[in-house]
Amino acid sequence: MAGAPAADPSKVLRITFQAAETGFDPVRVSDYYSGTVISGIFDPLLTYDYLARPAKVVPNTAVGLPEISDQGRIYRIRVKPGIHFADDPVFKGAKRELTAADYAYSLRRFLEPKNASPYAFLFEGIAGIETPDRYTIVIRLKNPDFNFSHVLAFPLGGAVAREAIEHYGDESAARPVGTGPFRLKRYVRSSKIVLEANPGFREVLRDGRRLPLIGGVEISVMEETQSRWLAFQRGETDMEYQLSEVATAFMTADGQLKEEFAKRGIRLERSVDPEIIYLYFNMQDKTVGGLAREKIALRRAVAMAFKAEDMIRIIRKGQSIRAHYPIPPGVAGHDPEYRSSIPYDPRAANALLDKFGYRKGADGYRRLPNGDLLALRFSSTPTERDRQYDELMKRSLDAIGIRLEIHKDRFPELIKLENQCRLMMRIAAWIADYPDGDNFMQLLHGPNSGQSNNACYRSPEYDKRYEKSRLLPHGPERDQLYREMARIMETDTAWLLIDSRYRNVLLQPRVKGFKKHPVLHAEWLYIDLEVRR
Amino acid sequence: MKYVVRRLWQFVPTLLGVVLLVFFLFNWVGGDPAYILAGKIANPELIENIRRSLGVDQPYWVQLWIFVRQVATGDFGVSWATNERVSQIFATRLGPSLTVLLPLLIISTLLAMAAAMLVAYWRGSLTDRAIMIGCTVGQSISILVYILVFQYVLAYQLGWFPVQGWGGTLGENLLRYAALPVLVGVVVALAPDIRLYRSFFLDEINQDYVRTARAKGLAEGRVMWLHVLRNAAIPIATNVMIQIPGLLAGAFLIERFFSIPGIGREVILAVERSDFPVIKAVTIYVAIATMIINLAADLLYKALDPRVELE
Amino acid sequence: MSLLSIRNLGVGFGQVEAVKSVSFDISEHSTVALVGESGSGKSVTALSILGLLPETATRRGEILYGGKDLLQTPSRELRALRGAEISMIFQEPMSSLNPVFSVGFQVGEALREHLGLSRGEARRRILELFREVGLSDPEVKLGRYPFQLSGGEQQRVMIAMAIACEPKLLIADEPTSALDVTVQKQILDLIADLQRRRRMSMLFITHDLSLVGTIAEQVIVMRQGEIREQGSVAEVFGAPRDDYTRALLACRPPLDRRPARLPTVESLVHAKEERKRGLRGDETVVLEARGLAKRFDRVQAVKGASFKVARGKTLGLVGESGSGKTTLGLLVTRLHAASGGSVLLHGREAAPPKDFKRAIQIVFQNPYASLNPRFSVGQSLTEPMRIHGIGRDEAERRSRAEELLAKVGLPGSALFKYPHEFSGGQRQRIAIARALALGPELVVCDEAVSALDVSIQAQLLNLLQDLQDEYAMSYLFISHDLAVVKYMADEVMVMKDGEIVEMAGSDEIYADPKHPYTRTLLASIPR
Amino acid sequence: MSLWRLAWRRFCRDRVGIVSAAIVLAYVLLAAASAAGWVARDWSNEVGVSYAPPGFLGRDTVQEGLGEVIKAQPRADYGIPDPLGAELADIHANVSGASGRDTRAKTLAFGGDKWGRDVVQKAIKGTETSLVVGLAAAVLATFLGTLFGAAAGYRGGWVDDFFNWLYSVFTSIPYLLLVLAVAAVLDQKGIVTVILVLGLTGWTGIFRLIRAEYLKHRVREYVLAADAIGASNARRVFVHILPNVSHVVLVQLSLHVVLFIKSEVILSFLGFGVGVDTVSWGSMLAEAPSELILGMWWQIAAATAAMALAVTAFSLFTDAVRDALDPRLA
Repeated sequence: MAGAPAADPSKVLRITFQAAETGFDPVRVSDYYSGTVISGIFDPLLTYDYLARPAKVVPNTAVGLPEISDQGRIYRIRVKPGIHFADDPVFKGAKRELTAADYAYSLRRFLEPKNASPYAFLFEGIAGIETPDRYTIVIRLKNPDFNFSHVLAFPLGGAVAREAIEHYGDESAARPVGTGPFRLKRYVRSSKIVLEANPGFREVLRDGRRLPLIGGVEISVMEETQSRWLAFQRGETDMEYQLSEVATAFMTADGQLKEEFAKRGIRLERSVDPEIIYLYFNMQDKTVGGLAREKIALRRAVAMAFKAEDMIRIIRKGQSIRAHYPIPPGVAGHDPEYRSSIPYDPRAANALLDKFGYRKGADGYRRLPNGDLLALRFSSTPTERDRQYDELMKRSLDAIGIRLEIHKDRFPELIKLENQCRLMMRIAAWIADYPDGDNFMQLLHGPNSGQSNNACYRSPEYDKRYEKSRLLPHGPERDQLYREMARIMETDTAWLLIDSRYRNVLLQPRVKGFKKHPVLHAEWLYIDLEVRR
Repeated sequence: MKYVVRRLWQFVPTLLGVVLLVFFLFNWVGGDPAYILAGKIANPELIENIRRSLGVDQPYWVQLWIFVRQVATGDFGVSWATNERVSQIFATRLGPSLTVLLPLLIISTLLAMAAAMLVAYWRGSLTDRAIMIGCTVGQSISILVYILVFQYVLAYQLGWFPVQGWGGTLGENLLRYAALPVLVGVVVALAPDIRLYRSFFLDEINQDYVRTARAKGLAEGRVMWLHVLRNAAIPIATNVMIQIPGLLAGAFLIERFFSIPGIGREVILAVERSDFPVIKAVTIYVAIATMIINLAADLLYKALDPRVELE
Repeated sequence: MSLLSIRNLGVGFGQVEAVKSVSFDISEHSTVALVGESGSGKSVTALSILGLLPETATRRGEILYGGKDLLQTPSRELRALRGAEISMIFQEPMSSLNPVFSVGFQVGEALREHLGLSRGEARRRILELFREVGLSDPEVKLGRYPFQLSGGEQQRVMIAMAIACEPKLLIADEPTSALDVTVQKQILDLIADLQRRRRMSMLFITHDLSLVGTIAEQVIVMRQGEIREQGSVAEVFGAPRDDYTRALLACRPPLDRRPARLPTVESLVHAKEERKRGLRGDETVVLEARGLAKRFDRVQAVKGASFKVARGKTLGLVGESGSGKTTLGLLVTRLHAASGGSVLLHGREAAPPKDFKRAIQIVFQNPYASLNPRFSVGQSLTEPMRIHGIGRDEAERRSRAEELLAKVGLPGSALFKYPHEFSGGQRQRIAIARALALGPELVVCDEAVSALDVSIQAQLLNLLQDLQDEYAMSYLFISHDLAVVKYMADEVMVMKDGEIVEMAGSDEIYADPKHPYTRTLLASIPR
Repeated sequence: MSLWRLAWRRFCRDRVGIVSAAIVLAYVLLAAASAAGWVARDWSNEVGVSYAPPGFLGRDTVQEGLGEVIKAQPRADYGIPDPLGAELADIHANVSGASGRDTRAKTLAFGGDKWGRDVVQKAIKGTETSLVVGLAAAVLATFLGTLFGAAAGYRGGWVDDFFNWLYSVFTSIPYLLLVLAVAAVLDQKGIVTVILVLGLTGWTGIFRLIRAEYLKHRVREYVLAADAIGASNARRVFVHILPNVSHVVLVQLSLHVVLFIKSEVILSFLGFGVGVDTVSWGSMLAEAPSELILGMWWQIAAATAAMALAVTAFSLFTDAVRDALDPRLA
């Protein structure tokens, strides 16, 4: 029967996080896990269609897609009337309706300095927000941007209630009040997050049934892979996607689920994450930076010697694909035909270094052309995963006779140095905030040096094309610019693109209707569970 | 009572030292948290903004003064990473930590005492030597290996315990989820404890009063379980007490593998995130706990040993 | 009729035979004294009666009690005897009582174990016992812990425990050796009294022959695990047949006379020659103390001591443990800084520390602790010379060290040995040699012979006397043993609670003690 | 005969002690040989396939190498010239084809790690590292503990107060936090850092014991006697007392070697271990968790076995040394 709430309290989805969340105030988080929970509790104006691929923006709490005017400078959206926030003591027993003003408040919060929101950059294009009536919101942008709908579909862009934020203050992180399908029931920081279906959730139908179908989600934070894998196998969890380290335990070489698991009804959903992992060189560094030809040769040689294949085969255990293009699959602008012009070829790399005067000294390691000592410094964090990067780096550089120094520091320290353009090399990752190529191509934009441009790369050729691409909607014209930009980056060798990881989602037989979405964090709204016996 | 007051006064210089050391280590030479809080794209204004709101842009002496004031008032503000009140973090973490630690300590102490008394009684015998060498071998294997193997074999393969987890009620936690962690902890603690306690018992067994008790015609059981045990219990109790603070923060491996929301795991998390308010608070709290437990150990010592005069 | 018969008892520990075929009887209602020096096997004999030896000990022979051989008796039956029919008192009451239980509990334990008394009955009985052994305030003492009682009270508790179940035989293993002289006498009287009143038999073990006469009827003298002589006290003391017994009797410095040399076991030269003691009054003063005082936290250990030491003479210092005499010795040698008063060397106060150190040396009580165990004897003897620049080179110092060893009666080969390879007496000789190395004018002897067996003690006292005669050194001779002090000293100071209560010539003070405390002390000496 | 020789004699009578001493010696020799490059010099050579399982039968090999080199040719240059184009064309003309292939064994006698390195070679190299870490850190901690303890116990007064204060500060902070903090301070990673972290935080236990010993010994008669003959304070502290507490120092040193070898494992697990150019038992065990669940037990087995034997032998050796040096037996 349509209309009747379908959420069954006995259907509780049990999942794990491999790292602790940081909290549930949308403007204050930047980690994937907190974002996942937030997207279950709060409602953005727009969202993505669950099943459409590539990802397609659809209205969420909005009545329809935004009306875009003034050549992409003005977005006008109407909020559906009759949507209410989940009951909370802060509303003093009254029903609290969601209005355009809530969205205006919520979006402005990202830009308030005191909130120091990590995602402020997404909203920096906003020139002003107006609410001409209770249900209409008008957003004016500083520059034309045809991709702004993606920002409005950003999962952290959900509406918060001003009363709740002001009332809970610092505690907002632990007391989220939203209009989404779930609400927080029990919360033990960095250990256990229990959500239950929001009984007052607006009517969203799928196949004639009212969503959500499950009665709740129980999330356990489990840092150790062994624990997560054993727990899943013992049926203690329903869904597990953070098992790439042990993927060979349940997958055959060609990416199929092993027979023994398939027989038990366990299913495997496999997709490539919209991310790129890359080795960058600091283009302002004295040793590896700069656009002088012998510096390009040095970087090129390192890139040619980098054992990307071992990275995929051994460190990733086969759970990633080689990245050739700065925009990963599943993101608008990705070119599956594009091939990197930098091959793995240590012998050629050696020859290249010889040609440019990087001669080997008595110790078997190369010197700079001027005879000075040459040592490359690779920065990483003190984790077991990064230790594997270190080892790979060492093996790669040993093959071309370049001395390696490992610089270890905690992540925040690395980021700090990186933003001051003081690291030499690091393996970095970028996952799509929204499925558009711009989100990736901006990583090499010169003015972003010291922020997201961690290579501190400044190429007039690149920047010229990037600025041009900003004014274009997704299409062949922009794609052509992107391809040229990718080539410019390659010939300068600011980055070596390494890989994009597979996401292998293991599902217990009782989980129904799951389909991995490239952008949406939490698919909980749409899935169903068989009632446990 | 006067003694307790005087000892409490002595906490002050120690605490001051702890404050200085912690401040030196974490504020001066530690990391800058603004960068991690700033997220994926950090522009300089945002960083400055965060630094200002955290107070890390202040001169060191101002920061130190703020820290001292925090210690004095017990209000460490909010976590930089999550904005949660720090005091609440500690409060919610203590329960699970203790739920594992107390049974662990009680069981391992009782077992180790019984075993140590037996081997001490049969000192020099083959049993004694075999158990001692067994303990030495058991002690030589890293706790990491114990956890990995126990979880794999007992929980996964045999299914005797849940692989991991933590529930909402004390009973559930104690009986269901804490069982395997406690078992691992007991196994790890047992070997060194037996060795240590055996030496305590041996010290007592050779005392004159044992001979007196035997000369009185008391049965061996009574001599050992009453006269010897009561004396050996003094160093044992002290040893158990002083282990507590270390375990509070040191059980992180167990907590991580078995998903227990304890203090140790929180500490590691805070260090990884450079979440200084949490690190500082946990350090200060545990330091205070250590001092209080040491004081309690001395009072216990006094209760157990009438000879001790507390001055 | 004999209560206990020991027949050919032999006890061994590994290779060592501690007791070699010992036989004797203890008849009913009588006291047998078992006398011997340390290592004679007397305590081992006593412990084997109750089966209290460690399991590693091997036992031969028979111990017959009530028709049973105790060595063959199963431990369960033996346990029923322990404390009930045969009980025991030990030397160190402090360590022999369990420190963490109240004394009432510990005495009650025996009562409950053997007599099955209830709590209340036991309590009443304990109170009786406490009164019987002369403990004041028995109700209060009942709840006290051993450390809260004095040594004498502790030993009274031990006695109460031992007699609680009305044993037929009481074994007293050196019950008074660890106590101060004044207390010693009281305990001895108590034991003797109890034995008579309760008509127990008693095996009284001691190293001190002087105690035997007052308490025992029979005496057995042991040496090196063998019985040298046994018989009635009158027989053995009156006409000792065995050389060793004779020596033992002679080695104690007698209180009534002062032979020039003490006889020793090895050289039984009964010198009739007497030694003169006392000061003429015109001797040079080597050292003078003026109002010396020492305070430790709250305790005033020494309260203003003033005295002079004359050249070539001995100043005796007696007092019980805790009287402050050792502290005074340390103040004189400046090993402790005085909190008041001064020490003058040759009338000068500010003697350079180095000269002071050279002039005043000290010999300590415990020969096991006063030599650095990691130093060879040669190192110990040459070190002071090296520090003070005596001798041109190592060879000269070594030859001087050899001379010193010869002076104290040790062979030159001793230079290369370590302290643990010597007996207590030999170590004390080495300590004396070390003190002599700097050619001191005054040697402080702090209980220098107290830890030694009487026969060794005599040798050491003779040695000290010979050295004084040869080098005209002065001694400050500190001891709790009045007989020894009387023998050695020209002048005697008596110390009590940090104060010098009396000071006089040695003959004078023994003949006519002025201070009541001195009188008590003298009265406690067993004769 | 000195006490040392007596202790040596007693030690020789202890059969467990002799056997464990022999094992410890063997480990030390192994570590020395490894440091000298006589064994396990090629530990980092990739001789087998990734995670080569243990097996003695057959020396099957596979060719592994560059599958991708030639395939990765770009489709077009999109109009962007390569500044190195000329040189690379030249190189490609001369260096033709693949960069070569390596021959790798499918199985290794005791198994291989993820890069195909022999785990036994790694365990041997790890022995060197772990022993160096354990010994050097223990020497540092013992040195600090002894120095502080001697100063505090002998000198008393404000020196004692100061070191007691330092002691209570260090022991009030949970060991784990202290280690992490010091590890964070010394941000240079490597063996020296690990040694410093462990040594600078591990002196407290030794300090307490040595201080107590000095308190006890400074009033002993032999020390007073040394004072009486005019020995200076320094002479009394180091020449007279130190040899007499050296048994405590030695036993503590030995105990701390074991403690630090085990601590290194935990440090490695937390990412504060030795650098990538070397290997320790801790770094091997830190790789273990993900391997074990995949059924690849050989690395954890090799590291655990090497470590368990060494630590057991060291502990039993310590016990034997303690018994042999026991002053009560002298």
